[in-house]
Amino acid sequence: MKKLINAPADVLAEALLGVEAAHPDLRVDHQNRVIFRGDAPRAGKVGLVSGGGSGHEPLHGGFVGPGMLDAAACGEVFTSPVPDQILAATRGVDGGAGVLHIVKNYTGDVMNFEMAAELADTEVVAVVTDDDVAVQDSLYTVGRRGVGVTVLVEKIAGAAAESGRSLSEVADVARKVNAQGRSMGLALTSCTVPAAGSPTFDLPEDQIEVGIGIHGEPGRTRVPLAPASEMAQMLVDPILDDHEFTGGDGVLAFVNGMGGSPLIELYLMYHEVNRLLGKAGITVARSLVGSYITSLDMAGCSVTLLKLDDELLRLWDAPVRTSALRWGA
Amino acid sequence: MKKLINAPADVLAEALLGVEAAHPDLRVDHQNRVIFRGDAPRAGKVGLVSGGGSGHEPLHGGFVGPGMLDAAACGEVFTSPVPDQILAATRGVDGGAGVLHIVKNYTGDVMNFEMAAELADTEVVAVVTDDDVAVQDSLYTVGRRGVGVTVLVEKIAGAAAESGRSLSEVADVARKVNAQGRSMGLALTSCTVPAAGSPTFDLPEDQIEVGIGIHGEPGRTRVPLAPASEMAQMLVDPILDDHEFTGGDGVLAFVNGMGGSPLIELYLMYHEVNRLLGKAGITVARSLVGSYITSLDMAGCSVTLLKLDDELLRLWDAPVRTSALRWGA
Amino acid sequence: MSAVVDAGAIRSWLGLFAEEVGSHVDLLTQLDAAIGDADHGTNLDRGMKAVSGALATADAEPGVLLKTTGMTLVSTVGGASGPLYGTFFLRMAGSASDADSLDPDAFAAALRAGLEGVVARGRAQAGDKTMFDALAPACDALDEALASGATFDDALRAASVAADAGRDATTPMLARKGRASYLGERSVGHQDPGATSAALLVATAARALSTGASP
Amino acid sequence: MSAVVDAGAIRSWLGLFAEEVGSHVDLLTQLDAAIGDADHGTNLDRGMKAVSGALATADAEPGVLLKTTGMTLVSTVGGASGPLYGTFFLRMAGSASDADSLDPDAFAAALRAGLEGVVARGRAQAGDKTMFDALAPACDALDEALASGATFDDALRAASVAADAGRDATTPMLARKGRASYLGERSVGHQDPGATSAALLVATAARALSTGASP
Ligand SMILES: Nc1ncnc2c1ncn2[C@@H]1O[C@H](COP(=O)(O)OP(=O)(O)O)[C@@H](O)[C@H]1O
Ligand SMILES: Nc1ncnc2c1ncn2[C@@H]1O[C@H](COP(=O)(O)OP(=O)(O)O)[C@@H](O)[C@H]1O
Ligand SMILES: [Mg+2]
Ligand SMILES: [Mg+2]
Ligand SMILES: [Mg+2]
Ligand SMILES: [Mg+2]
Repeated sequence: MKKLINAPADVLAEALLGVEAAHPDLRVDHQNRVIFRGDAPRAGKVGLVSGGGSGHEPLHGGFVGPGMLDAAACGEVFTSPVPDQILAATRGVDGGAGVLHIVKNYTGDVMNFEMAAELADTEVVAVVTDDDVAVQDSLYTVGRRGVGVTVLVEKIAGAAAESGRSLSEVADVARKVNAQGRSMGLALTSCTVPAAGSPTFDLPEDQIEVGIGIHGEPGRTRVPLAPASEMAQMLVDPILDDHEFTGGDGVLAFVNGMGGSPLIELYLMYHEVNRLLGKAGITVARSLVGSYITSLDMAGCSVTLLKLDDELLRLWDAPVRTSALRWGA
Repeated sequence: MKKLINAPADVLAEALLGVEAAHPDLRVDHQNRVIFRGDAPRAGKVGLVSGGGSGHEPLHGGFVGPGMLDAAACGEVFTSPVPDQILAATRGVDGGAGVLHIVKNYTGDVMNFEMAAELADTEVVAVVTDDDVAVQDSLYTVGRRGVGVTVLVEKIAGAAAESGRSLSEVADVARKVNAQGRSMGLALTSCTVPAAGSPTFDLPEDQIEVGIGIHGEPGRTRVPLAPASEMAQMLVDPILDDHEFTGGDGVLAFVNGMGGSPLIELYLMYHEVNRLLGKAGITVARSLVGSYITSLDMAGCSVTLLKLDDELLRLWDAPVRTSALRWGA
Repeated sequence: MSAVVDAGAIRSWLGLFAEEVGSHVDLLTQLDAAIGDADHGTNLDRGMKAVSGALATADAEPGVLLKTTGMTLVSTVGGASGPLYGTFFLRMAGSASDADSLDPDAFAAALRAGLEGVVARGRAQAGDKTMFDALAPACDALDEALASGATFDDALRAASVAADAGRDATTPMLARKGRASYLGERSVGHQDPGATSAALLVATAARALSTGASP
Repeated sequence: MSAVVDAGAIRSWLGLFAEEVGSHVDLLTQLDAAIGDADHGTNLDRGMKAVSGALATADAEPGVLLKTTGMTLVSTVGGASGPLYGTFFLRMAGSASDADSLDPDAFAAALRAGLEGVVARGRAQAGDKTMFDALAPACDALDEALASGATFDDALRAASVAADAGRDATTPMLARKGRASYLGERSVGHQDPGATSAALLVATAARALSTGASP
């Protein structure tokens, strides 16, 4: 394992020291491993808390700031935070208007956020993201994973909260984004969890994993490596099969890198995705290209589509000022 | 070789289609492979052109926009652009106030930019960046490579040009940034040039290359893999040995990822670097952490320090609106 | 010697479990790498090390030790197994209440309460390929053995055998809960990491709580 | 048959060079991977393929063909070798002027002019571990052989032998120009990619331009 780290057990704590040093406008609670907006809590504003295992950076800590999250609870690598952390985050952002929990749909995340919400002394509403079409959704399963759409929920709900909407209104917007968004990812390589020390799975030079999540878990199927045009199709087709994206105010198309794929490849993939959407009669109104929700050093990418309407467009365009997403401010 | 690409020869052309599709405020000249600000040329404003081989994204195309570059000429992967491209970029940004070429110090880049300047029908001044302390500078060599400081030169000279300064003033600021900046990098892995198909060098699991550039070239020395704290020292020490960074208005500390290293590791490295600077009595006034000047999928990082003064601070903080660096706009 | 589970017994059980988790970190993590996210061993080890630390200072009856264990796991493990094992011990603590010691039936009832806590939290059913599939057969075997008049030692051994069998039975299962469920058919053929740690929990109970009396 | 280099000879030289570069892409790129950035083969191959295309339509005297070659290389290769090889051919073109054909001395003079262009552009000196170290000995050998009355064929062969020797001599050199210079001591022990392609250029000249007359 080759990483820019000291002891594997210290990765998170030391990275948080770096976050604190690099971003004077953030406040880091090292005890609880929570990244706060420097001015949290904001009186009268709905507080936005997200969190999850680490290793997905910039998610979530890179999205803390005006117009997006008020706090991010950082679990160990790929391990959801414990209730204490989430509770500390919740208390720290409580400005009297209630707190929204944005939770990715994983058993661990859901349970730990639930326990924290039970312990919180403020009104908490949780919105669970579950946009990954690689996972079959049924009564008997835990449902879909929350992946790329989480970034969009955090941005859009963040804008809604910043504009003074109530907790139930912000939660409604967050749920709408999740309902209108779908994602699908693939991996060219596995990733190496620092504490594990070797790649989570082995992938031969000529194979890729399709339908992966963001925890280095193997995907749904293993197929031969293919040209980008075909890989784009493997991602776009199941999304379009699952949800209607034509009409309305177009879509936001988000090509996300898994951490180890260079930007030039992501732009190339964006071109392929954009081409496929054009063919399918879908209008791309907004785009996002980059590594925003990652799996450590995994090479690969995911595609997220979000169907836009006037409200979502306005909230997406609203100013945001975080270390990883910033405009208009 | 596992990449999100089609034919290796088409990587750049297809990525540029993606850049164009993703960024409506940019204009892409596909014939010449130049990325322009959508509103170039700006009458009366000094035009800023940079460029170089591709594979360093977001450098340079990700830095085109208000407050930074007016155009970026994109060569093949790791191959400097040809004079035709640089000339097209120069003509396209010529608003009557002359054009600044920001050139990284590589034989190929310098020669191609020189040839383009000879052919240009406008006043061109070239500033060559050469901040890499890994390379010995002497009368008999080609001098140091231009690496991380290039990002800072583009931002700061971009702000100077945006504020209406003259060509010679903008060039002076660019030279000052280069003179006050130093960099050093290391690689945990090599990178794979698409057309070559296999890693440029082999690096055993327990070795790193210290003193690398940004073209996947081997470094000055190969040493055993070490903890982040020691790797930070390998980068910071030679920089501090080379230049005085104490006093004044502090420094800008820039920890840059080489493309394949996850953000969590870069923040961890930033913590280590920040700690070493503190020990050395150096005040960090500004910071930048992320993958901004990369070597395709190489894992590793570089450190750049820039000694600040009041003017550089103001220009660094000035609004910038590019796909990769954005604030205040 | 009469079969009671007192504070000392609980301590040695949890100490032994912490040890076993510590010496199986890699196994648990490798199993999780195959169908999950390669952290179950590290997660549980971090938690049980914290439990050992917390119990070192706690001088109290079984219920308090179990509650401390549950709260410490909830606060240090994270992921799915943190709330699940945490709730398991918190419910055991509730069942044990403030008794100075538990007789075999009381211990079996506490274990059953823990299992019900796991179900309440995670809603797993038999055959979902989770820790439930090791814990539930263990509870059943313990109850049955005690009901049929077996000694506590024998009953614990039966529980441990059942937990191991339940753990082994997870291999051919298709996961329907937890992270492994995302793999669908590809989860078949791999032993569940949580069932593996749960079998260790029952095995260490059998070792730590047995009275040592010959059958 | 008298030894003159006409348009047809220039065409077959450049055609042969394009072919040889094409069949040595991997070698050139691998050499560049060792002490550079793994693109010299791809760069030059892209350029010479473009030259072949450009010359297919250009119907003209040697000077024009050489100028087209130089401009095409400048416009398609990039990197260090683009301007260098480009300048080489542009200067050759200048020396050839509008002659219909070049006699051996005129050809040698054109080659020398090309070499001087490389130096003007890149300021390399002997021993810097660059293409200069193959081209300069070739020019010297050609001049000497012609001066001592050798046939053009023999003189070209001598030039090629000298270029090969010059190329081989780059291996122990410590690079002082180009990308390899960044490696310092570590550049020692590797053959220079540019000297390797330059030796191909001279070798193909020997093959394409020789009159075929027995010595
Ligand atoms: N809903 C559930 N009910 C019972 N056990 C579960 C449930 N979900 C997951 N598990 C257990 O948790 C184990 C994984 O724990 P761990 O790896 O620590 O957490 P995570 O899956 O969050 O990484 C699984 O092997 C399984 O036995
Ligand atoms: N200043 C120079 N003068 C002569 N030849 C040079 C000079 N710099 C580099 N070269 C030649 O160029 C070759 C590298 O070419 P290439 O790989 O195509 O360009 P780059 O180094 O820009 O990637 C070197 O092997 C060397 O022979
Ligand atoms: Mg986990
Ligand atoms: Mg090159
Ligand atoms: Mg796990
Ligand atoms: Mg090269």
